[in-house]
Amino acid sequence: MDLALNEEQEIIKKSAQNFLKKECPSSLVRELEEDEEGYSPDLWRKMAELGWMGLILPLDYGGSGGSFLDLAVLIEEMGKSCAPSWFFSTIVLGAQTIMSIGTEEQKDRMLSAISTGDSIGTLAFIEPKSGYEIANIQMTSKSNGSGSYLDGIKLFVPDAHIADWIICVVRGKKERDIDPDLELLLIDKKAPGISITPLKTISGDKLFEVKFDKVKLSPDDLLGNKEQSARNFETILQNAALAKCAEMVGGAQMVLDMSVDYAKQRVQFNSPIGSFQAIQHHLANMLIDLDCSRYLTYYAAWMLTEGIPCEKEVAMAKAFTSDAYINITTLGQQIHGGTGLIKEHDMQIYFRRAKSAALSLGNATYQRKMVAAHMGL
Amino acid sequence: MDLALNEEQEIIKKSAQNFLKKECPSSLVRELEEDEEGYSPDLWRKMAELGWMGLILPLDYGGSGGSFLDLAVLIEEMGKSCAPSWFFSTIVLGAQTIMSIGTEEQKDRMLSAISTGDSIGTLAFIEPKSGYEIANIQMTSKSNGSGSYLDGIKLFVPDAHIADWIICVVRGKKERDIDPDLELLLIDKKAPGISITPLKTISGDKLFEVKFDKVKLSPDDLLGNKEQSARNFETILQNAALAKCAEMVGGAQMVLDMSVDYAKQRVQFNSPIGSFQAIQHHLANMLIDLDCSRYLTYYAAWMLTEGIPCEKEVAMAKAFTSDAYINITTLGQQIHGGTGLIKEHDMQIYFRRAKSAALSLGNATYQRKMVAAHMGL
Amino acid sequence: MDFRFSKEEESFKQEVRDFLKVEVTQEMVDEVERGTEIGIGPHCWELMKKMGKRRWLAPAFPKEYGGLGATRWQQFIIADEMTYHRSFPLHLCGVGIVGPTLLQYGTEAQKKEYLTRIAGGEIEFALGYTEPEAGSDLANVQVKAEKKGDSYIINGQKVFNTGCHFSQYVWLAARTDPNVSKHKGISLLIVDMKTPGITVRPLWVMDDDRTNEVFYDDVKVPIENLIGEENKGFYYILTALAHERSFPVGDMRRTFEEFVEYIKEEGLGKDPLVQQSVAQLAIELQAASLLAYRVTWLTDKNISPNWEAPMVKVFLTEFMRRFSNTAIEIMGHYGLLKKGSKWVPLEGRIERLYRHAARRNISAGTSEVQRNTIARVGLKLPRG
Amino acid sequence: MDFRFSKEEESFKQEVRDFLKVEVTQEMVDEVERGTEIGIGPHCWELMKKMGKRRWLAPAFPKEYGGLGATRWQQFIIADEMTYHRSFPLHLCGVGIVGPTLLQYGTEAQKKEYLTRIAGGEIEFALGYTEPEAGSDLANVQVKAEKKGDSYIINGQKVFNTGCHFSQYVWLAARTDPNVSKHKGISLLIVDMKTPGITVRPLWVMDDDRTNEVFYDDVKVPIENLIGEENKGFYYILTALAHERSFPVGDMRRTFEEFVEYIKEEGLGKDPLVQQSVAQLAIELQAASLLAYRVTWLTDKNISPNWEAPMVKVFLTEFMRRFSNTAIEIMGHYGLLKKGSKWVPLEGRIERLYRHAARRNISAGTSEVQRNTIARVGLKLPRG
Repeated sequence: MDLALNEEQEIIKKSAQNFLKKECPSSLVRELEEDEEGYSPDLWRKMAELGWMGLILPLDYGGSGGSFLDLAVLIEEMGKSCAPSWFFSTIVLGAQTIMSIGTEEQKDRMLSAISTGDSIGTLAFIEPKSGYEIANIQMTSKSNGSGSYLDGIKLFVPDAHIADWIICVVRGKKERDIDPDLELLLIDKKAPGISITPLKTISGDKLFEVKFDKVKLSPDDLLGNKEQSARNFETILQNAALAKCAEMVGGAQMVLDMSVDYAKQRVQFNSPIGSFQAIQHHLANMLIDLDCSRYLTYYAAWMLTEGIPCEKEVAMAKAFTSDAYINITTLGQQIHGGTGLIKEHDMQIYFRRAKSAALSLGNATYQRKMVAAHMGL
Repeated sequence: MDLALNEEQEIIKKSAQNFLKKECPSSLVRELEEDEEGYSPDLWRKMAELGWMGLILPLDYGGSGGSFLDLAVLIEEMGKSCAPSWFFSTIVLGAQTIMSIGTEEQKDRMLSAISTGDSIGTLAFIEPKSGYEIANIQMTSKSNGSGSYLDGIKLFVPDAHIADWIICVVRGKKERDIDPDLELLLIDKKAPGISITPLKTISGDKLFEVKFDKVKLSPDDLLGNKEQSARNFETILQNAALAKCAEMVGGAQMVLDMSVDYAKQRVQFNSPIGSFQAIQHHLANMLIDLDCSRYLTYYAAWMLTEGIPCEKEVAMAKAFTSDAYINITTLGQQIHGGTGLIKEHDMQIYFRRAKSAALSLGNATYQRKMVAAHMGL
Repeated sequence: MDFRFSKEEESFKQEVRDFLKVEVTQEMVDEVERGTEIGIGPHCWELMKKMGKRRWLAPAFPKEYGGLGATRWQQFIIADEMTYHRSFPLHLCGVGIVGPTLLQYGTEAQKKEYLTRIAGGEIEFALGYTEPEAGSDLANVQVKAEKKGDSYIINGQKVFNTGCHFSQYVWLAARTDPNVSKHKGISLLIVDMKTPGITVRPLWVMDDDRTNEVFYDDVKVPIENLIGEENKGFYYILTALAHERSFPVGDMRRTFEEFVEYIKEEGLGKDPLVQQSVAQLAIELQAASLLAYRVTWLTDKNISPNWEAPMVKVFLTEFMRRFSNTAIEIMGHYGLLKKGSKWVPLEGRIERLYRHAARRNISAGTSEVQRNTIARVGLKLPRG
Repeated sequence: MDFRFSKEEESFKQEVRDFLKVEVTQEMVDEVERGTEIGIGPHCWELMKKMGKRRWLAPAFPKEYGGLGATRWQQFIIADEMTYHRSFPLHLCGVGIVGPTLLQYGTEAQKKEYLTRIAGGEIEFALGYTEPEAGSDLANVQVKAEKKGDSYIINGQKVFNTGCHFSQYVWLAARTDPNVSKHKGISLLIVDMKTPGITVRPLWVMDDDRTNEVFYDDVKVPIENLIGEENKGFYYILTALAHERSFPVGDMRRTFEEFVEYIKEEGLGKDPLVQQSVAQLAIELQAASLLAYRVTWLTDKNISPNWEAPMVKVFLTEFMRRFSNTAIEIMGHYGLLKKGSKWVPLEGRIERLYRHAARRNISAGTSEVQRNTIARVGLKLPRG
């Protein structure tokens, strides 16, 4: 057994750390959050130049064929510095889906442009009445005299404003004996009939309502062949949930580091507050929560990398880490006292984002249901 | 508003305290627990002489017509000293049921003897497959040529070994449009066909399997008239759950008192451990849990006394107090360290009994379901 | 034991409710819900004046100073109803802290000058206690007040002095004697916010509220603005804290009711997991109410709730945290939406509560400090 | 990163498993599950000897002393499989503490006298640290060892010295110098339990285990039984603690598996509330395993897991508490039944665990002490 990162992963980690420290300071995070657009083409281009977009893309498409563990290491660092979500939308939600179920033609068409940073995309999935249950997806393509079209609303679509394309998950037409019967459509964001409305969230994430108003579909829009798309989509979402765990572990690590520093420096009643047992126990609890989250996440990421079935382990990681990140940021906030509540301070950024991340891609309750199902309950 | 006990209640409290301190020291509690029989006729007689059996019985039957609040005050004191469960079985489960649904004839026959301490009884309700759900009761009286009889097993029946009579809850014969359709039978424990087997439990409570083997029934055995029995039984159980809350509040108070004393006396690292913040915060959390339990319990007991419908409030009290008592005894044990683990110490008696009390008469999960139902969820 | 309000109290409650039904408008609620972003806005000043007329603003003040000489239960009823109707932005420092302290220690002139105006809803005070190095350790005040002639000259920096951008006065703790132990050299002063030399810099809080850094640069305060005796300020502060201990749960009750309605409408209440969580919250809210009753009951009997009030503080603010955390999980992604966003449920109140609760567990004494007090005062445990 | 055992380790694991399948009988498990009530009973002594023959009892000892010179992973595998098969009653003090300390600080004569017998399953040591006034504050040892001629004379009282009723020797911490600071005057001695003047009085624990009070009345111990240098005992104790840090989770894994089977059989697993609780426990158990792997991984790399091991200790023992608490709620009244009772499920293991877990959160360092260590060592926070 070996619980350490390998050499390449250490390099990814180090270089991401250095890059983000310089190019993505918290001042930029704050600025992007407050800006409605919230997009820095410059930062995006630099990330692409470092090869981040291509990290897990196959060599054939200009990628470097990295593993899921490599990706997790990079995303953990992004989580540490609250890097913007474009990478997650385009790569974790978008490119992974295309890699997993796209046809050769679609991969050819999409992946090279993604790996150079020239193409940005996202995934649209949740509907007004669906919650996070795939089975509740109602939107479906319709036909009239002049062909197929799409009508309806998708919610909480990340980064739709800068996306060039949107993978839209719709219900199939019950032609097949698959439950749930899903189709994934790869739609050009410029297609007539698409309109987006920004949603304001606790985390400052750029989430959107995407409205499809008689958006014409061509047969090419169907991502992959039908059999694959339905079977793989749940796995794609769970992989994304695991990537979210890595992001949360990074954020939690940063919160713990900040809190320890603060507890050592802040003096009240003539002692650093870090010498008070209540604060020490808060910090010990944070470290326990963090380490459990980290190893549950690494373990599942390693299994995924090795091709070992790990649906249960991914669900375990996401359930635990979601709760842990809430606990860690809550205690971090408590330790920082008034100082950490002020918008000028970084602590509150993590506090708000934790709630959003914990809920994203299946909250703890949802994931525990998954675990129970995999246990045969 | 007035949150204090009234004068009579203060007297009940004080006299119970004095009596139990003298007559029911923890040495006796321990002795009765370890003894298979676990019964002290002497203690029972003295309790009767003090008028405890008759406290809530009507004046007509030699009782003193006290309120549920009066009863709660007495039971809280009994909880403090871990007094044996006979009182609870005979009065809270037995006499209350008879008072609530018995016919005049049955009241005449039973209550006076109960109030003088000359009659001991219990209630049999749970079955092997029923859990704590009334709706799952399967046992029912059957008929053959020579009349009705009862066959089957009841479990977790308290104090069946010393009971003169058992109120046995069975399913009715669907003659009526009531759900669940229940009949309560008042059965002489000496009736041929009844056999009992002791069960060993965490708390040392005297619980039994009671087996009914073709036990003959006469029409007189039916407690009350049928309409009443079904309607009132759920309420009777919930009232008993509230009495259990009072018992838990008493126990929790004692655990807190013991823990505070110990924390002040026990010196480690040259300081009383009660000066360490971790211990202080444990104790503060215990006090918060205790006070919430106490006022939720008093509030519901007051409503019951005033005749204000309080099904929801009783369920609230039992749900909260059950969890709180577990938390309080867990922390109490932790504060006492190794000392409190030893059988010679009283701490561990409360720890074991808390788990049993929390589960009795509807655990926290069950009661929260009740609360939700009363909220219209 | 009796958990009922008396007939008189019930009818007083109805009177307050009827008043609020008429007076509380949507605009006022909007203003209130922006919290200390604006503090007391125009609609609130108007309501305060109307309440002042009815002597409900500072009901505990004696009648001669615009109060009602009200009982603790009447005060509780007003506060509870006001918060339930979302008609109050914050705790009023003039009513809750300045008034009682002046009544006990103020000069006749001070009482005349301030009390009636406070009770009439004309003026408000900001609390001027906290400093960068004096948070939980309140006695560590560094801001100096040097006596020169008939003035004190104030210099130094305060932080998290929330009311300073909308109050007419600040109730300032300043060090008047640097040569004694730190609890013994602090004095309380009333400072007019218009005095030259005061700079107020906004600090924006995570929950979109505003607080302030306040810089004092040779600020001249007349010596008649000293409260009570010089160097006894810390003692007065502690005494005032004992006055400031009513914890109405009206606002949480209201928000919880609305949340329960929401989950019923959305059909979420059938889920057994939701039922468990929501029932647990209902129980805790009930417990918080009962603990709050106890505090009022004790103060009504002239018993100082020295540890019972901290218990309400910590239990209620931690309830806020659990409530908002659980409610957002139940509402799913919608729960993350902020007020003003398309698709936002319940006007974003619960989303905001999640951010606000973090603050409430810190301000006015952290949960850790409250637990210390419960342990040391309530259980008489020794100091470390 | 690689979470797999190597091929060699896998086959070693299989070997251990095959051995246990043959050797572990129901009688042995019954004996083991009576815990320290009997300690090492006849079946256990037999198994220990058989393991000793295979050099698996003290696998870390060098080959010359009956060990295997095994890797940390091999040691982990043995411990994990043994506990999974319920074939071990307790942590062996001879193997875990005495052996490593003697190897590092013992004289040649001591090594020869004890190590091979320990590794062969012939003798066991009881830990003799705790005293009435020395619990968490271990350095506060009062039992005296006075040097007289070629002996130490021991006087005083120990408590919670669990192994003393079934071990041949006690590994005693005693004060040899009362005139220096308390950490600096303690020595470690090997005391033969047969020495005159030792009185062992049983203390029965809530979980039906046994521990002891031990009274030393002019007990004469040869000076050659001193470990290392006089007055360095506290230092050796701390070093030995660092050896004693393998946390197999095999027993919890086994009991949890059986519990999950039970709820499936009883049809309880369809309840969404049960699903949530049981899934959460499964996740925590997984986390505990991973934290335990980390400790082994670190020690395998010769890194002392100074705070990582305390983390496993506190997480695992608190898991025991949550597991037994939740499982009993799920099992309902049946969960309250004790082993031997009619109707008892799972042989009462979970009921006993509820009582046992309380102890496990206290013995070998309370959860509070573990958190102190995590904070002070792991996060380098200052002492209070």
